[in-house]
Amino acid sequence: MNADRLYAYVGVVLFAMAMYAFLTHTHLLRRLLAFNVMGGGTFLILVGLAQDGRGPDPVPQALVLTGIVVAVSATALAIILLRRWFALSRSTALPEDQS
Amino acid sequence: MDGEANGMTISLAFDWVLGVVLVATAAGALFSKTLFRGVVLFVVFGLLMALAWVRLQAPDLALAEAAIGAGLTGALLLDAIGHLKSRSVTPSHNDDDAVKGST
Amino acid sequence: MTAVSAGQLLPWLLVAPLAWAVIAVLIESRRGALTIAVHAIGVLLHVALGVALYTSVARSGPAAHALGGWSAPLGIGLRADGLAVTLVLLTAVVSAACAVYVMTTERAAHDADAETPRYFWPLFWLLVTSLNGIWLAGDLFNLYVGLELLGLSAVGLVALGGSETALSSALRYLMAALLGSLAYLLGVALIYAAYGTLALPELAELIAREPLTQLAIALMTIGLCLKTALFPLHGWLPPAHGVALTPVSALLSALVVKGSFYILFRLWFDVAPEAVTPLAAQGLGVLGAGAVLWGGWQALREPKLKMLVAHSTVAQLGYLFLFFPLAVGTGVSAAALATQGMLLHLVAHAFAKSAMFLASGTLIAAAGRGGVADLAGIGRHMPMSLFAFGLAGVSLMGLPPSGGFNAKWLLLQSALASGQWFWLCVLLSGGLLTAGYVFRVFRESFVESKDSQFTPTPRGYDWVALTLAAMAIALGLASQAPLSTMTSGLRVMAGGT
Amino acid sequence: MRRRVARHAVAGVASVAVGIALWQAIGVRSIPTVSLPALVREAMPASGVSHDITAVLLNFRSYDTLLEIAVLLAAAVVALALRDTPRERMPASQPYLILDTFVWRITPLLVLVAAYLLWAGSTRPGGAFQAGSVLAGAAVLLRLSGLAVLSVDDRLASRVVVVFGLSVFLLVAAGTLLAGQPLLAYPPAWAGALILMIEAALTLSIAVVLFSLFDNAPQSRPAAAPAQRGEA
Repeated sequence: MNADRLYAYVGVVLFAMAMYAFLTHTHLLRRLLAFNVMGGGTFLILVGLAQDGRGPDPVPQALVLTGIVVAVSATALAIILLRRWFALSRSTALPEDQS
Repeated sequence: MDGEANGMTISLAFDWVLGVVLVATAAGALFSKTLFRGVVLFVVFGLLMALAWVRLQAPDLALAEAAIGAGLTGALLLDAIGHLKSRSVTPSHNDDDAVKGST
Repeated sequence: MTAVSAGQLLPWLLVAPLAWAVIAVLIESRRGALTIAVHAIGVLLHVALGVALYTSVARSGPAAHALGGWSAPLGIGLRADGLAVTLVLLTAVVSAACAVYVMTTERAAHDADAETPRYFWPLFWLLVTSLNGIWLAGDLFNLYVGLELLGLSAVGLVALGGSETALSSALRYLMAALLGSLAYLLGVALIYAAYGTLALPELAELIAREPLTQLAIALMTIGLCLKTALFPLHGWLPPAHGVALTPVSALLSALVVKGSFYILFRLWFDVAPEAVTPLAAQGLGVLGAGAVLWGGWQALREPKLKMLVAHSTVAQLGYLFLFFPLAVGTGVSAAALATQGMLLHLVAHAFAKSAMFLASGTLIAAAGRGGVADLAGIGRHMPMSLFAFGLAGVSLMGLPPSGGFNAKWLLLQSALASGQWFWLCVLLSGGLLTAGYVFRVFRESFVESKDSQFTPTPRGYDWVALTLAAMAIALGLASQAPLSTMTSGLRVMAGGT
Repeated sequence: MRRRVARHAVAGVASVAVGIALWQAIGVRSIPTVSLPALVREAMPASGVSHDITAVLLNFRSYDTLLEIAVLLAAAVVALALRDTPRERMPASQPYLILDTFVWRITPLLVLVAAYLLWAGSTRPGGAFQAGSVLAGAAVLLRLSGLAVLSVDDRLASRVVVVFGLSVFLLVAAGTLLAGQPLLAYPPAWAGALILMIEAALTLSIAVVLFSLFDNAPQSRPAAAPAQRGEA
């Protein structure tokens, strides 16, 4: 197995694990963490599989750079909404997830 | 020839170790007892990801991951934890989600 | 004026709304006449561009534009076929109507307490940019960025309401949107790994029926269904669409959910018809049927007016998914009929639902409260709004003459042509449920009530809603021209999947 | 409780299924016939830069980047819209004293690093995003040490800086269209200069927007009444 392929498999494990966390956690910050790890897994799959021992491929690398900026924008937006929601409701989980 | 093959094996071994550590750190970040620990582990995870990008011959991504993935996202999350914790009125229930959050 | 080709026109549909987003940020602190004038110019320009592109493509066929001068797969292509330009025009018209509704509020804001929230306009223009970007996209990853822009600006618009429910709805919406885009992006990663390109026209040539491709399509399908709020992944939609400001609800239900559906359609029928299976199509059809019935049932029992309309969106989106089992693995004529029916439904629902949301918002503004029961006695005071609501309802129920009727008729014909009569039951019971919740609103409105007080609302509100509702009806009288434009050149029309 | 179990079961099945499906599918795929890296190499001389990723981001696929900046703007706008009103806004948080001296030493260094990254982008790893985020990181550190170096608020000046990068990008885009070229098709002779100009403008806006996303996060506390919320 080459290194690229190895990291693609790591990406698969990260994605599946973080997906489980995303679906089961109720604390919204934890779900955001899970979203970011899922994103990391996806990026590893994207670059790792595309290169797969054939040397660096600038296109998926550029795509991931775009993806990282999009992910941080989404995370920041979510945190802003969460903090505003918390100020109004004293809660860090969605209403249906509060025990 | 022999040395080159040795180098390959060593670097692949390094990749294996990094891969396992990445998964372990991510698991820690996702399922840690306290959220604070989770976020700290997430920052570590971001730095390890930067290392993985170096190994994938993607130095641009390593830089971006370290600065944005680990740095800024980490700062955003840590700041949010501080905020949610210090202002919380029902502490046991809301901020430290040991009960609700982890499985 | 020299003739501008459609290809040269294409990028302006992205540059213009994006430029107005920038302008909107810059003039945000100003209120009143200046804001209205600047955005009115933007809206007019956008509609003019949409009309010009539509007529040009309808007359002389599809157009393309190689961004940066680099042809795909190295660069990103924009492409405009009949379907894409119809949706561009639809976006221009519906968003213009919503913009006029907002401007009416802003003009009336001097004496009323209703005021457009700050930073509405930048998000509005970003939303329009992303929609145009999606309709015209020719590249899988570019569609991902477009989806994210669409999702984040839509979530932002929901959150602008600022209330506790607005924020929880926005957060729930954001979580669903993020999960959906990640599933889509993972699919993109797999496709790139297998084919080495992201350009849609190229992929259409290359894609084969192999496991990795099918997994990619499956992941993208799930992600897009989540974003389109297909039953049972629809939980985020009613609160988000129900709680948003009225013109935002109209935009979300009429256009935003169609964005992800459009990508799904392109994926299944333009890009990867070789990789999809009739079984999966039947599955989507069953979920669509579930949406029609469940959404209709929820709307029937919903106490709040705007939530009722939002549940109705869940049901109406279900009809779109009935298209899949009618078009995959069936004959040419059934597939063609289903395509026409689905596309007509998409457009008719956009008009009818935006009209219905705007009319509902006006009714709520007049009644001062949002419950269906609070409408008691409103029939006398707000005949125009109710009329618009009713016209929109006619199209949603599928009564003639309306775009909704023609669309459902075509779907029904397709079900008969392919011998799948059971979809008929779904179509019919969906229509009955729709009739049920529309008449419920009417029944309440005409209850005599002495003590209810109604605030007068600006006339402009009613005109906007009526215009949109009239378009949904007019689509029933003149379906042929838009249908032939929309379906020209689509692979599915020639059968073969 | 039953809902909780069901949720975990569904999530477990779904993620294991996705994981296994991916694991299996990766192993049996075919090798692509199209090679984008080769096409990139071929087109590099005409791109105006010599670093391939910068060429992809700001030339070959510049439209993606344009939309990405729009995504960033959307987040910044929501942050401005939901920002605390001056009345809600609390005085800057307690400075972390240990950070203080450290930050003072490191800030100029970070600014230099950012400048280097921006300049390096055209020939080697680096570019607007890395430079912008390093700058934003420096501002965040200053903010954490209690220094409000800048505040991205409703003032016109703030809003101008927020949209500056996108505006320059859009002006270049409109310019190419008005010259009868495809969107963002730079004349080869100017490509390098135009890309550097766009990148410089983007760096500034990216830094300010990323910092604003941090700084504008609402600080207002929940209403003071210690109401008992659903502890049962």
